[in-house]
Amino acid sequence: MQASALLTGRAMKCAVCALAGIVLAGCGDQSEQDWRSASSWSLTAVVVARYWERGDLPDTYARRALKKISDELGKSPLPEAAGPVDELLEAVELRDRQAVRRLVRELSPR
Amino acid sequence: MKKILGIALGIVTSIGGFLDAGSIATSAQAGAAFGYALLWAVALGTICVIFLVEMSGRFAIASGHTITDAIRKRFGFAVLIVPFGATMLVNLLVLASELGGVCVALELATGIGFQLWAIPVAVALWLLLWVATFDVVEEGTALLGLVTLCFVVAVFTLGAEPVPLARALVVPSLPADERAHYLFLAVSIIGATIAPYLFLFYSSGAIEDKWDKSYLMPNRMIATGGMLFGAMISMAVLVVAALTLKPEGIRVEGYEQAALMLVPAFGRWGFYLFVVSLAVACFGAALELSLASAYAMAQTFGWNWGEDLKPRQAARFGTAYTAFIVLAALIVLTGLNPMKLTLFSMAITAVILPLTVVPFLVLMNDRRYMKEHVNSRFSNMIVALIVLLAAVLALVSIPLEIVGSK
Amino acid sequence: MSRVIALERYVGKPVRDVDGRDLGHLHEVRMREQDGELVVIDYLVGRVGLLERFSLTDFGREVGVLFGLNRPGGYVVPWDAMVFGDEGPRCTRRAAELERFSATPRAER
Amino acid sequence: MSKPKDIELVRDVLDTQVLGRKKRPMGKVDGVGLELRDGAPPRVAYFEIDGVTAWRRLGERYGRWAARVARWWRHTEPYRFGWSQVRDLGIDLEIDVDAERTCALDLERWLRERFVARLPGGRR
Repeated sequence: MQASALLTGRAMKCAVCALAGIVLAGCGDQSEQDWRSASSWSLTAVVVARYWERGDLPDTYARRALKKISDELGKSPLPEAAGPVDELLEAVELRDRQAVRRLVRELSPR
Repeated sequence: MKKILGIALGIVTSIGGFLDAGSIATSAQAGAAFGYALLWAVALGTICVIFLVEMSGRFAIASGHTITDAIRKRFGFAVLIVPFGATMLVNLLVLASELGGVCVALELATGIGFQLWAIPVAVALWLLLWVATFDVVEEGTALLGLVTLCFVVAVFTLGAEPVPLARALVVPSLPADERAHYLFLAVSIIGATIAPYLFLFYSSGAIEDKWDKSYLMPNRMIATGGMLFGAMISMAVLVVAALTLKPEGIRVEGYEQAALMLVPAFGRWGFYLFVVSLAVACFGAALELSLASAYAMAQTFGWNWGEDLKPRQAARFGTAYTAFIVLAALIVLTGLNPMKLTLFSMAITAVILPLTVVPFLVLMNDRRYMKEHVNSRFSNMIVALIVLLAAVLALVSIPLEIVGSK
Repeated sequence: MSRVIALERYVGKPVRDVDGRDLGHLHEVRMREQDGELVVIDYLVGRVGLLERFSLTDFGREVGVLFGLNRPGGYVVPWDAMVFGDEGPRCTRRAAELERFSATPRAER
Repeated sequence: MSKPKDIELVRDVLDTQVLGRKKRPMGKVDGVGLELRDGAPPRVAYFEIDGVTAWRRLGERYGRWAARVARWWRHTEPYRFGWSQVRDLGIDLEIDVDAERTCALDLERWLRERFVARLPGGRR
């Protein structure tokens, strides 16, 4: 369980970095907006989780926000990015602060 | 003494009209995407709206007419119907945005989807207009609106550096990247700042309160002070978003993301402060907007109007805002993304601005209405330039934004 | 013999003279009270429609210049020289016989 | 109270707010009936308050639509008044008439009975 979480966490970290890289490099014109938006939603998930873990956000909001982000990412050019968000969502639903803290640490881009 | 109280009240009430879904959404997006860079747009819009609000008060004082009334008399029904129709359409979209803002705030607080709130919020809004008197409505929302000052407090808590802030306020800049989106946001900000309902509403209020010549000076102070006060808050929203959301790489596409912006400043309180600010500002704006639209209808067709009249005494007036609220609630029920709806409504506002502002400017220079109180050439130029600039930019950037977001 | 017309439908409509020359648009009807009745004196027909309605004050003229409308002026058509038919108002005299006016900003009334 | 002797009809009267007794708003001057006479200058036969007349100024088609809509509240004829009823002409035009008794308020009365009175607080 822990190992798999770690694994997908790493996958997401890579995804986020890749996204940011692609956005910075400024790839295809039409999809640029979509990439930007996807990267922004992924980063939002990390921030929501971080604030929630500190106790700064109510549970209902954190759950709904993560759910929405997961949906948004599912529609994005990188649907894989939704996976780690679902994981965060699961941890928030279980109110497992430690798991959230760990995931956030792994996901935070440098 | 009474007048000083009136001025203070005028300044406070103008926040109700100034900070609304439009300002919050556009400022939050601009700050998150471009940092301080778009502060000049808020400044430009504010200068223009100060002039316009002062003019509409002066017009009411000098001529005894409301603006809609005078446009019809001066230019005729066939000419009035164009700006009237356009303003009504935009007012409806903006009212839907404001209702949407209240509903989203409730969703953020309770976790119940915003569409489910559309009907309860619309009923609450309608009931207030239906049974309460104008003073209660105006002063109540104004006092509650003071909660939005938390954004200003946050700017200080977060320690914004004043020099780059001041520079962005005065010097417009064009980013290397995403120019189309930047222009679209600039236009939306100007549209959110110069809302036509704001000065139409203001002139109706001046007529209802029977302002005479002795109000020329207080009018100037209320217009300047009130609009600056409101501008300060929407600038604060932009700065806070630039300080807290931009470094995280968050671009605001939904209110869920904007809701995070006060957390770094106030912790757990930050979230609730945002939610309450959003709800109060949008609800206040929705009240004013429903009234302003009903005023415009009554003044176009010559009906009885006035918030202090009981619905029985002004049945057409009451029916007008009722219908308006129902239509706006239906738009919210369709489930359109409230933030997208808000942004587009604001950009369209910028497009139609010249339709109301140009005839109004002509009136402001007509000695038969204004006597010795006609506009100076300087204020004509300022307002005409800003409004035309905004409209042209809007016409260019709206199609680009639509293409870009597809 | 008399008939009643809906005047508002003729306001802003183009007016031609007896030779079919375009005089401009009907934009004002000047009246005077006589024995408790309101009676027409003459009609103002302008080259630029809406001229009277967009009172040409300083700013109005500035806008006019910008849009190339700055040719204020028109004709004064006496009450007995205007016919209101189905196809619009028509002047029964030649343009050259009509008095001209220029729409300079009038003094306050 | 003042009634000017010289009037520019379009500028001073058309589209002006009409008030009845006690300054009760009745509508706008939407139309003017002009009586053309043989051998005498035309005179004002009546001023008219009627939404249908106003819409007709945009075109015949709009007038027909407006007339169809107005039939819902059984409004069939315009309210007309003469120059002799005018008591004051300035920013507004005041006439010596009890507004409530005229057909200018057909829609107002219809909405009051059919709509406002049936809602909570509408009877006060």
